Amino acid sequence: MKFIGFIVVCLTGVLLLYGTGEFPDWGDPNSPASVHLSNDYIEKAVEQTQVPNLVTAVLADYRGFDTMFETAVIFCAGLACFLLLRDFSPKKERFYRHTPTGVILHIKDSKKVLKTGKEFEHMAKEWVPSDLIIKTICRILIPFIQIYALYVVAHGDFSPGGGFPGGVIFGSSLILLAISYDLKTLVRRIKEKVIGIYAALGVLIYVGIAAICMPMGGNFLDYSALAPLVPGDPHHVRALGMLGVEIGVGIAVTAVMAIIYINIVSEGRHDEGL
Amino acid sequence: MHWPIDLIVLTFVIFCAIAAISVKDLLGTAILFGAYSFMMCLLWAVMGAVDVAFTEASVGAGVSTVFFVAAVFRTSRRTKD
Amino acid sequence: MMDLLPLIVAKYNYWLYVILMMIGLYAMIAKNNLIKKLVGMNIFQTAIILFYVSIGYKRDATIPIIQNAHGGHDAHAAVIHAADYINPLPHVLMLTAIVVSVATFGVAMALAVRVYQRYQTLEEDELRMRLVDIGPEK
Amino acid sequence: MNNYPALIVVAPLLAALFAGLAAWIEERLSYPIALVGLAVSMFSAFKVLMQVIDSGAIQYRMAGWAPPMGIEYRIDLLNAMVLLLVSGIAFLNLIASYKSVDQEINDRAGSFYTIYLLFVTGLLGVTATGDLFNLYVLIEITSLTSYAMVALGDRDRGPLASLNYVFIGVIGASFYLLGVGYLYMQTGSLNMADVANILSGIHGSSTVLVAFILCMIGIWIKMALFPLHVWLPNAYSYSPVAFARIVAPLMTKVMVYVMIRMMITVFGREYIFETLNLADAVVWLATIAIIAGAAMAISQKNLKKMLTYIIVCEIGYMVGGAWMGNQLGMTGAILHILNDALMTFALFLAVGNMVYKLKTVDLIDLKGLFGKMPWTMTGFVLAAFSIIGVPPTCGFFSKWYLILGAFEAGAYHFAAALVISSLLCAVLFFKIFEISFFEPMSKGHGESHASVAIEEAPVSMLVVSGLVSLSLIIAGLYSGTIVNTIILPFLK
Repeated sequence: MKFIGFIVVCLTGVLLLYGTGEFPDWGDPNSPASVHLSNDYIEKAVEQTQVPNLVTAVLADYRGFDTMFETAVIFCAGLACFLLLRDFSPKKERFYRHTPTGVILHIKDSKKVLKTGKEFEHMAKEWVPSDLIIKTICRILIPFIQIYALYVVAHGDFSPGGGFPGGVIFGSSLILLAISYDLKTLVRRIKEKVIGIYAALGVLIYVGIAAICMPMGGNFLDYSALAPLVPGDPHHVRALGMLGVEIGVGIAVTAVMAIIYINIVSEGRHDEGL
Repeated sequence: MHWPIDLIVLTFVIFCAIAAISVKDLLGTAILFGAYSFMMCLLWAVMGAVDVAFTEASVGAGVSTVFFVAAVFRTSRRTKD
Repeated sequence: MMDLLPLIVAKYNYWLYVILMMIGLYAMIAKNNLIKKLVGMNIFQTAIILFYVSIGYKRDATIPIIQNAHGGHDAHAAVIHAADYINPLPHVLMLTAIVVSVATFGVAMALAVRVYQRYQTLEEDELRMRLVDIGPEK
Repeated sequence: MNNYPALIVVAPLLAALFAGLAAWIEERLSYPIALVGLAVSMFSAFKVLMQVIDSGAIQYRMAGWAPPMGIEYRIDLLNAMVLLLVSGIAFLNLIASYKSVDQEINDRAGSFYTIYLLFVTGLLGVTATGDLFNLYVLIEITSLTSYAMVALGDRDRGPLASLNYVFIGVIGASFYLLGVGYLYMQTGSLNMADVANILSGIHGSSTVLVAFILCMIGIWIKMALFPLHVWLPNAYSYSPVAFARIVAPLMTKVMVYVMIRMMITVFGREYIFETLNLADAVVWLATIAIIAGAAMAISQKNLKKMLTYIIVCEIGYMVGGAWMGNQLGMTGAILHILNDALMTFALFLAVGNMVYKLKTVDLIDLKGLFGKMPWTMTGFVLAAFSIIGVPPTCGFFSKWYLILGAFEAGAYHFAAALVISSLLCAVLFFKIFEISFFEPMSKGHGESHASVAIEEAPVSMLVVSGLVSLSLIIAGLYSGTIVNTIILPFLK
């Protein structure tokens, strides 16, 4: 297998190198790629969309249709992870700690459930004493990470960023919560159902904004048709439309990152993780 | 143009890639893979693709690595090659 | 020798992307561990992204964010020269590609966890032996 | 404003999202939502087809931007036909799926329908789009959904088969993406028509050649042409029946469509058949694929697996026809997309009915099935005749065009392979008929041999199965009309 692999890889490499022979030089301003379409985008985008970050303008407007499906891909990944791993059956053995005494109970019967609350506390199998420093620092850090994520989403029109990185950052703040405390804390705070609904809702915001343009008399995704619905300067309607879809992307991505992480780390049981 | 910087980072990228697939511990692979992604994102930032670099920094070096570690936690660190 | 240097400077980026891609492809085909294969897959995909980003690069140009356009209205006045800004289109495409690759990566990790749950191993040769142990399929 | 082209793709996507929401709130709602979404999509596809037949290709600008800058849908006769085919099959299969999803994936039906709709969205988008990169994103949607579904089917082998499918699928999609990158390097555009325009000036370029090879390898991996087919049999036979029924007839055919689209619209027949000299080699490859597919099919002991190898064989027909380099071959290939999708769908519907009752479909389990499930078996026989190529059914006509095309191009080996594989299919299906008709029911079911109780699948599944089997004959009888109104005007 290794030998065959090596041969295949070498063949592919030779083929690709052969193709680079006629490439224009790296960074050549006159290469076809830098001349044909990109000039149009660079020169017209600000005027047409009022968004100075060209990448966002192209991403959410000119090629917004791609981005819609990209969000659908993400949603699909979340759903796939849920379908593949989610396991609703209760785990066979469980550990509880009696809070006042610190005695640890190991229950092997899957039917017996202790009521957790003041007296008993659920415990992960590979439980480690919680670290005060890590917990405190993460507790301070998480709000700032989240604010930053919101900024990245909202300011995507003007600076690098946008719905996707913003959503990922927000999602990683949730993951940080799960790592620094434990998975139960995250799952208790944000119910699985809520995450699932948000994942679908985020994509729905995108597709919904795009679809409303059709009854308003425009093509699919044509934000300019939304002008009667939006208060303020009608020139900015495209920028506002983009902001709307970016928020949708952000919500969907946040939720999906949380879904994937929770399902992988707990093997779909949502009880204990890293 | 900063082609020396570019070249150095590229060398690092290739080094990290080879190390990531040849190290005999999957947790090590995870970390090297994160380093690889980060170097890659540096490279893209040098090339002016700030949005791509930003996304890669949060995805490749961030969330992907976390997924990776989570999966290794639930499977095993052992690898034969 | 003096002719070679400009050629290398002009093309080395493309060659290095080919090398990275070969590394990734080799790992996907020849490695025995499934997670290693996944790493190979990701290296393969990032190499392609590197290739696209290289296409977009333009000498003496800056990042594709139009300067002095924050005000909005007076932006029309300033003339925008296309040669000053890097081509944004490959960046857009690659944002999408990164998203697709992380989605695939997540699903693949979930699958790897499932495989491990069932067979307690991620090595391909051991998996093949386990499959023989299960016997013919139903 | 005419928004039907967008609705074809957007309706299932919206339905998928609502079904996804409903899965969390009220699971029973997801099925009707899915039905409505696919019905709207099918209706729009029908409208668009009529419009295209009347007044030529439709262009629809996404977000209202003119083509090279924005993404456009360009729907011509070929597109419109495949769109109607995909949405129709998806809709019919959804009707048939209600019971089998209940049986197989009872607790997560809502999520199943969501994935199903996303898969259909992907297929429809791949078919409708006129943009090279958009095609890649949509291919990824179809792949990602299939990865999930394959892993859901067989508990033991599904995840592993799916993981191998992921590796191969990613290689295929990435090769395609690289090919698009090489094309973009040389042309600076991603719109198919625009790229074709620019390409006609730079046919000699080595970069274009590499781009072409990469795109083709990528698409071939996705469509499972013979040496690259290894992922298909496992992936399709391990997925849940409700999904296998749609992925088997549609996925590969849509990829064949993509290949034909790349050949005709993007690179152009001139480039492929005059500048490049690869056509003969590819026809040989297709010949080998046909023989190998048929030979592997005949050695299988499981009905599902056997049918998947028949798909591999049929891919060979279409690839060979498309690369024949003449009008007849291309006509045959396009007609075979339609016919093969219908035949495979009919076969898998019948298999689905069997699985619903029998659980396993090894050939030994089929003993006495004619007595037990007469209607299912009638549908199966019709579909089998069509695959073999018995005259009134549609399979005959496309094979006829393919053979004529092969003779015109002088590719006698391809014609011979076609005939041989038809014979092999005949042997294989008659073996099944023999087992299921003449051999008595296996013991252990606690029934006497004298009176075999008829135990049919639910009515919804039977009706769909019957309809599709009948459509095989109707499509056969109207082949001439289809060729004259859709395929020949398209190829002009």
